Order: sequence, then C-alpha cells, then structure tokens
Amino acid sequence: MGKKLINDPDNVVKEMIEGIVMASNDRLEKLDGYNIVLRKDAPVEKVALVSGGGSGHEPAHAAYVGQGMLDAAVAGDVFTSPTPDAIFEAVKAVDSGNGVLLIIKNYTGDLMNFEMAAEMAEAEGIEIEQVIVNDDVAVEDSLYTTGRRGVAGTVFVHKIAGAKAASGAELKEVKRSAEKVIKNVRTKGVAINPCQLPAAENSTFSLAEDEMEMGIGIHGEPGTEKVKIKKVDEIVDSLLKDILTDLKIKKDDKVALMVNGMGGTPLMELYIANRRANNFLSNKGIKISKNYVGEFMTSLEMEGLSLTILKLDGDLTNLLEAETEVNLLK
Amino acid sequence: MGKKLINDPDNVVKEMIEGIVMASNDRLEKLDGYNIVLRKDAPVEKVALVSGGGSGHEPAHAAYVGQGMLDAAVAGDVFTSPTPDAIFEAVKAVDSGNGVLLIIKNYTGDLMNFEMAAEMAEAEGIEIEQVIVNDDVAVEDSLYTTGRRGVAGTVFVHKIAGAKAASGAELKEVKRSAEKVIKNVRTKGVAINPCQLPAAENSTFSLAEDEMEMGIGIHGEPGTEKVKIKKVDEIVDSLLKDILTDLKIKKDDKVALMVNGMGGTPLMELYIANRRANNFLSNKGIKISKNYVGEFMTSLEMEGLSLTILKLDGDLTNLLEAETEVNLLK
Amino acid sequence: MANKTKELFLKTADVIIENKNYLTELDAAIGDGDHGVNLARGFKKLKDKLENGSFESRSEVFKLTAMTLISNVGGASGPLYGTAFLNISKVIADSRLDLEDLVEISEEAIAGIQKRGRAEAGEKTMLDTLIPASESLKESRDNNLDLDTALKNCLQAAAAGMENTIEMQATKGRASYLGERSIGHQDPGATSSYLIIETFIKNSLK
Amino acid sequence: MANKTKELFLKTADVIIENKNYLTELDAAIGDGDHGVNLARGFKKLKDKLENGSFESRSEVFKLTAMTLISNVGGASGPLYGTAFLNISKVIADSRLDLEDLVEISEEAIAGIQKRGRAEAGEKTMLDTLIPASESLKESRDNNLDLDTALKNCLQAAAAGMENTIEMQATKGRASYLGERSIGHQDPGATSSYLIIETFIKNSLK
Ligand SMILES: Nc1ncnc2c1ncn2[C@@H]1O[C@H](COP(=O)(O)OP(=O)(O)O)[C@@H](O)[C@H]1O
Ligand SMILES: Nc1ncnc2c1ncn2[C@@H]1O[C@H](COP(=O)(O)OP(=O)(O)O)[C@@H](O)[C@H]1O
Ligand SMILES: [Mg+2]
Ligand SMILES: [Mg+2]
Ligand SMILES: [Mg+2]
Ligand SMILES: [Mg+2]
Repeated sequence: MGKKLINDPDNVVKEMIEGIVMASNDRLEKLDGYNIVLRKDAPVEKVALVSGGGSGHEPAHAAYVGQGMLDAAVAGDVFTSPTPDAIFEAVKAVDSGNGVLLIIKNYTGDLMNFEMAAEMAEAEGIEIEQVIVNDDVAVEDSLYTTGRRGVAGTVFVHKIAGAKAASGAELKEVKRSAEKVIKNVRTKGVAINPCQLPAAENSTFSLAEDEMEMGIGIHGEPGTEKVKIKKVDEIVDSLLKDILTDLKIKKDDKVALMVNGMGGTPLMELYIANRRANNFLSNKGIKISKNYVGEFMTSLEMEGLSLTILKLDGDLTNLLEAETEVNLLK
Repeated sequence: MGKKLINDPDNVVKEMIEGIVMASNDRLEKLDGYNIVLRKDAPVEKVALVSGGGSGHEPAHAAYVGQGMLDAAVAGDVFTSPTPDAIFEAVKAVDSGNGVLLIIKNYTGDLMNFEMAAEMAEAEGIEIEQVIVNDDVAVEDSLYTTGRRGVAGTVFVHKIAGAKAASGAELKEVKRSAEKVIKNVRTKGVAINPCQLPAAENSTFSLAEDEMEMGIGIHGEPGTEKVKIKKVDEIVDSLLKDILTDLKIKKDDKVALMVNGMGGTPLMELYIANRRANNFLSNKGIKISKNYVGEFMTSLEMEGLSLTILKLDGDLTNLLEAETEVNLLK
Repeated sequence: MANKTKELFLKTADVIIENKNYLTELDAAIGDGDHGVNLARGFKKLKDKLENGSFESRSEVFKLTAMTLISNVGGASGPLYGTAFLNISKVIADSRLDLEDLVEISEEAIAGIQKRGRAEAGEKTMLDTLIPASESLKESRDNNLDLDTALKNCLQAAAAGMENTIEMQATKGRASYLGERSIGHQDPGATSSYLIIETFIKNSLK
Repeated sequence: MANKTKELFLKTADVIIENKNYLTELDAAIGDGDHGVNLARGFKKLKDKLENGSFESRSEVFKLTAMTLISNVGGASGPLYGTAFLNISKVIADSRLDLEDLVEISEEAIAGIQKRGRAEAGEKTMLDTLIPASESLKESRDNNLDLDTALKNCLQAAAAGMENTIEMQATKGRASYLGERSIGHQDPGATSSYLIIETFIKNSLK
C-alpha cells in the first residue's frame, strides 16, 4: 500500500490536468491558472455543459469534455469539490450566450460550491440551470438525509444532455433530458480493496483478506456493509437485484448497462462481471441495447466495480447513440 | 493481496471471452468450443490478421478485433500461450483465401505454438505469414538469448497492419507494414506492485514498501532491477532515455507516444506520467503526432506503467490514423 | 485590532496545519479522508495572504479569511467555514467585544453554516460543536457571568459538543452514507470547529 | 504393455498435479508463475482421456499424451513435452525395453525438444535434467551395466542435473529476461522433467 506513481502530492491535480490536455491530441485546453479543461473551440454556439467535482475519478470528468458531451470540466483537489470561483471561471469560458447547464453530483460539498458559483454567474447575467445526479441505490433516499450519491450514472447524464445540447436544443430542454436520465439511472458498487489519497498516510478504509465492502461510493468512503468476499457472479446478482427493484424494471424493458471499474480492477474481472450481468438481465427478459465495460468513474486505485443501469426509451436511445468525439462513450 | 472478482480460477478465460463478446454490442463473436474472438462478419474478403497470446493482458488481444485491426484473437490461459490447435481454428475461421498474417509476441511459448499452428495451416493450403514483435528495450537483444519480449508496441502492429489489410493490400505488403512497425517501435516498463495469477497462491514477485521493479514485462516476471521508488517524472525520464537511445530518435523526428497502464494503475497517475513524457520529448524537439494514454497491454492487476514510442513516417502516420471501429485506437 | 486578529488567524492556521493528519484520520473513518488536507490547504494559503497583507479592521481580516477558505478549501467545509467567517465579517466591530457581541457573532456564524448546509443540531456535523458553544455564551450572558468565565464555559461546552458527536448517527455530510456505522466516531468537522474555538478563546484569555 | 504405460502416465499425472504449487512457485521466482498450473491442466485432461480410453500399444499411449499436452498445456512447456512424447511414440516398441532402447528413446525426446526450442545444455532449461539423464544411460550401456543399476544412475544424474540449474544463468525461456538474477533458483522445467523421470524409473523398478 501507499506507493504511487506521482511527484508532489500537492501538485497531482494540476499535473494530471496538463497530462489530460496533452493526451487529447489538440482537442482540449487548460484554462490558465485553473484546473479546468475546456473544448479548444469553446465557446460553441449552443447550450454549454459544465461538470466537475473532486479529482481521483478519472476519466471523469475531464476526459468527457468534447463534441457531443461536456464543454468544460472543473477539477477540485482529490475527492474535494472544486471551489466556486473556479466553477464560475469555467462557466464564463464556455457560455456562448445560450446558457449553461451545471451537472452536479449529489454531495454536500459539490452542491454548496456549485450553488455559490451559480449565484456568481447569475449576478453576471449568465443564464444558468443545474441538475443533481443521485444514482447510487446503496444509500437510502430520504428527505431527512443528504440523499443518494451521484456516481457512475453521471456519465450517462453527460452523454445524453451533451447530445441534446449538440442538437441545438434550448437550455430548458437540455435540462429536461438530463433530468430524464437522472430519473432512469441507478448504480451500485462494491470494493475488495480500498484506496489512499495522495496526501494522506493511510487508506480510507481497511478490509480483511476475505472481506469486501458492499455499497461503496467513489470517494473511498466505507460502504454500507462489510461482508465475506463472494464469487463475482453472486456479487453481480446482488447489485443488479437492488438496482432493478429500485428502478422498477420489468420484462421487455430496454436498458443500457455499464460495468465500471473503480480504478485498480483488471479489465479481465470487469469482463467476467459483464458476462454475468448480461446473463442475469437476459434471463429476466430485459434487453441490453448498449453495453459499456471499462473505467468510467473511478476512485483512485480502489479495486472493485459498480454496475449502472439506464432505462431507455426511443428518445434516450437516440441521444445515447448520437455521435460524440469522446471515444469512451462511442 | 489475493482478492479477485472472479468465480472459478479455472474458468476465468472462458468467462472473460464471453463477457468481451457481449460488450462488443454485436460486433464480435466467440468461436464455439474455443477461447477465440472473431469479427462477426469474418471471413472478410482481405488479408486476415490473427493475434493472441496468454490472457491477463486485456484489452489485448480480444478487444483489438474489429474493422481496421484484427480479424481474430486467440486467448491462452492466463500468461500462457494458446495451443496450436486453437490458433489453427482461428486461422481457418478468418481466412478468406487472401492469406493470414500471424502477429506473435516474442516468447518461446508463443513462438512454438504459433509455429506449430502455421505448419498445420500450411498443410491445409492456407497462405500464412508471421511477424514477431520484440519491442521491449529492457531485455538485452542478443543472438544467444531469446531476444527481446513483445509488449505494448504490439498494439501499434495490430493497428497499422490492420489498416494496411483493410486497404486491400496483399499478404506480403501487410507483412512488410507490420515489420516496419516492429523496426520502429520500442517500449520499457516499470512496476510498483506485482500481480497474482488467479490459480496461484502468491504474487509473481514481491516488492518492499519503497521499491519498484524497472524493466518489467507483461507476465509478472521480475524486471531487470529493483530500485528505490522515485518521482514519476524521474521514472519517465529514465524509461524514455533508454527507448530513445535504442531507437536513435533525434530532433524533429515524429513519433506516436503510448502511456500504458499495467492494469491496477489509476488513470490519474498515467496522465501525470504523460505530462512528463510530453515535456521530455518536446524539450528534445521531438514531435508527438499522436498520443495514447490508457490501458492497452496489461498484466492483470499489476501497478505500473510502460512507455512506447513509435517512430513515424508519412506512411505509418496515415495507417495509424486510418479509420477503425476499435475505440481504443481511434 | 486588525493586527491582533491577524495574529489570531495565523495561530489558528498553525493549529489546523498541525492537526492535519488527525483531522484526516477522523474523516477517513466516516468520510473520505480529506478534511485535514482540505483545511490545511486553505489555511496555508491564508497564512501567505495574511503575512503579505496589511489590514485596517477586524472585519477585513475575517473577510479575507472567508474568501480564502471559499476559494481554496473546496469540499463541504470550505463553503461552510467560508460563509461563517463572511457572516462574521459583516457584523464584527473593531471595538472591544463584550459577551453580547460574542453571542451575536456566534449566531451569525451558525446562521451562515445553516443557510448553506441546511443542517440542524444533532446531525453529527460541525454545528454540534458550534451550537452548544453559542448556547453557552447566551446562558453566560443571561446569567451576567464575567467574560473570562463565560469563555471558559464556552470552551467546555464546545468540547462536550464535539465529544457528543461520537455517539451520534450522521444524517448530513458524507458520514450519513454509513448509516448506523457512523456511530462511535468523532465528527471531523466538529473537531476542527473545536480546535478553532479553542485557539480563539485561549489566545484572547491571555 | 499398453495398460502398464497407461498406469505409468496416470501416476505421472498424479505426481505433476501434487506438485502443481511447487512448480508454480519455482516459476514465479524466475518466470511467470504458471508452470505447475500449465502442466497440471494438461495432465488432468490426460487422466480423463486415459481413464476413458483403451489402448493397443505403448506408442498409442505416448501419442495420446503428446497430443493432449500440445493442445492443453500451452506456454513453452506444452509444445516441448508434447513434441518429446510424440517423438518417443514414433520409436517405442511394445517389446521389453533394453538399455539400448532407453538410450534411443531419451535421445528422440531430447531431439524433439531441441528442434522446437533450439536450446543447448547449460541454458537452464528442462534439457539440463534430460541431457545428463540420457548421457548416463549411454554410459551405462557402454559399460554394460545391468538395467536396474543403469536406471538408478540415470535418476541420480537427472537429480544432479536439476540441481545444477540453480547455479546456471538462464539464456533461454522467460528466466533469461532476468539475466544474472536468474542465478540461485532451480529451473521449473528441469524440476518437472526430474519428477517425470523419477516416476518413470521408480515405477519400472518395482
Ligand atoms: N450540511 C452540513 N452542515 C454542516 N456541516 C457539515 C455539513 N455537511 C458536512 N459538514 C461538515 O463537514 C465535514 C467534512 O468536511 P470535509 O471533509 O472537508 O468535506 P467533504 O465531506 O466534502 O470531504 C463533516 O465532518 C461535517 O462536520
Ligand atoms: N527453449 C527452450 N528449450 C527447452 N526448455 C525450455 C525452453 N524455454 C523454456 N523452457 C522450459 O520451460 C519452462 C517454463 O515452462 P512454462 O512455465 O510452462 O512456460 P512459459 O515460460 O511459457 O510460462 C522453463 O522452466 C524451462 O525449463
Ligand atoms: Mg472530500
Ligand atoms: Mg506462461
Ligand atoms: Mg472529507
Ligand atoms: Mg511459466
């Protein structure tokens, strides 16, 4: 534990953002002085999409910037929401006068920082709307708590709202598409090994040789319960059961399925999990219109996976399949 | 150590191959009874490309099957070359009468098994050629040893030979393109944490809290030397120096740069390494025409990275940039 | 007054930076393990700015502190502490502060935190240190206690409040995701709030 | 004869399967940690096929063994052992084997391995067990020793050959990537070859 391929823990985000921009083969740029990634051609004459959050979730969010998805991503420190001033800078950089949609994951910190940024933008006369993604079924949803977390399902919000914005839709319509995704997407995750913040001395939680954490989020928070490690088929079944129950999916429904690695999980294991997820859904008569396997929303080097189901209709399917220059979501 | 998201260690390859095919959204299929992935439309009227090797290197090789790259990938057991009969089946399944190129990584086991398969194919009258990738500069190249290993550079061979075959070129020409890549591609890697075979009880090597292995391959073999862990910038510099010296790259040369994660490395770290690699090459006046960052040739959950440089000319650039349906190489 | 306030925040910054690992470990147990890292980042920046600036009034120092934390801490604690100090900067005078002033200041800080975070007492957050501390000041004022005793009582109330978070189940912030498993751990934000109050009180008692 | 050969290979399979972890650990030290796993997979398959088959000749059993190993072991050791047994199947008779026959058989096996793997003695491979074993048989034949003594000497030579690989630097196979660091470890393939020879000899001496 503890070894990392980095330089100074204090500079990881800045250096990473520079590396992401270089890897974009000239599609992206960094906003000077901020850990913000922009489309190089921003502002584009359309509704702009801005997302972001703490770092450590790569490829989220910077790698989702590009034609057909986000216009800007704001990176906070590792697992720490970005600050209002940075978010405000991103908004100003991408607004073409057609308004900006903020895509926020449901965490206290993110909500507050994005809200303050929205207040700043409004004060400058920028038309701004926000949606809050809360797809994690591991967390009980109740009026008296902070509600569910936003996790891997956020990527579908980026993709579909991005396609809607690219089609020339207005801010309110783009927001409506994003909200439709949020209503229809659910995720649950599991970890077999924790992660460690670059600036911290220990892992965020610890697990015995034969334990796993069910219901983990993407910030190295402990999950909902520690249980003995099981075969991945059993794990997949249990995650999907919780998701399907919550989403009220039934026979003949069409869905998109995302098998997401948490950062340290080998692809081999994701594919094995994907096999079971496909079989499980097929056995229930659920049709998988689109299947994604890889790393989409990670938690540093955590070993584990999450499953995301998005319930589709014709409209969502078209937007999901619409062109984008972001290879991960092709 | 030791926890894995799998079912029975004896079934990992078969289950994984099924998961890969499911994840292909109908582009790929599994050859019945074998751990072989084929283009669904195979055989295609062109020179066919077959690659493969031990499993545990995902996305290699199965995820590189598709228009513009491979026609079939044969998966052996974890870190174990596939057997001649399986390779022969793959060859028969994709040959359209225009001949087949075998892309082999330079390992004793792979060489012998592919060679036996080629003998079987020739005996059936199939026109067959083979190329042997040996891009790993960590290993000394000498007539009296097994020579250099084939590692991440293999992916560029798949891409460029694939593009050449897609252009309608003949077997000999496709082979020549592949050999040109092999002549111009070099890789070196490092690991900070080892990996463990699903069926084994321990890691392949062990490292102290402050150690790393320089010059690792992709089979959990120990590397060329254990050294104290350094800042990633220093690691990148050292890897690139060895590669550039060997490739004899000079100012104004054009290259493709691949920063490859070994399976357990978080993307954040790969991007930080990519930043340094870009800066290092730019400072030497070397032009990066194309930059890839991600997981391309892994070693189960090993934590580490490799850097690959492919020296480009106009011809190789065009083939590298040619269309493919494999998202990873877009 | 501005200079004394500047000194006070320099000391506070040192205390937070010294406790970076402690706060981070508390956060690792029930949150995401960055509370100490977050605050230390903000307070380090604040030290720079304070050391290189000159200030006219207490209010100015509080405002700089607020803006620096808002734009450097991030997470939940950045906007919360930032808004608290911003609210204080709006009411704090440069004259000698009496108990009545301290009550007002503490209430403003709490109001700011509640406006942003919409939490109540008993949800296992920084408010569970701050609200008892503020209540204690009010009680001391109502009972006409002298300032020194009032501050001592306030510090005791803050400490008790912080410790009481151990037994609470979190219903706000990241710790709420843990449900019942959040019980048995002291809240990191309640702890940093205690450290700030302690530094404030110890340095004004001297 | 066919049945005795079948029994012999069933025993060999058991020995390899029992030593799966041992061989794998040896391979982890200087290779990729799969030698035991690879051979055990092939020999398990062989057991199935032997148990469910009936055979006319020694040669048939050797051929089945060869084909089963070639198409189930993979890696370097699959084609090497496969080719060795295939070569033996081409020369082995059903009559009682004398020392001359054993020399021929061992030379055929080695020739097969060398044809595929292009290695020589001293490169830290299975050949470093097999070549000394074969040389010992030849010496016994030249000195007209009786079969039992010859087999005992052969086993000793094989053991010594295997142990000598510890001090060798590998120049073939995966261990060669380690350069000088390959010194000090016993070669996994030399070890599996010894186990096979040992099983063959011990069971024919009885
Ligand atoms: N809604 C809220 N109201 C008041 N305090 C809160 C609220 N949410 C979280 N906190 C405080 O913030 C602390 C966590 O801060 P920090 O770790 O810096 O941010 P994050 O949770 O975003 O990682 C918690 O310990 C808690 O005291
Ligand atoms: N060229 C060769 N000639 C003879 N034996 C070899 C050769 N290369 C490797 N070997 C033997 O094969 C053994 C390794 O087998 P195994 O682990 O099953 O295959 P792999 O190296 O492909 O993982 C080595 O220990 C060595 O004895
Ligand atoms: Mg945080
Ligand atoms: Mg192997
Ligand atoms: Mg935190
Ligand atoms: Mg091996």
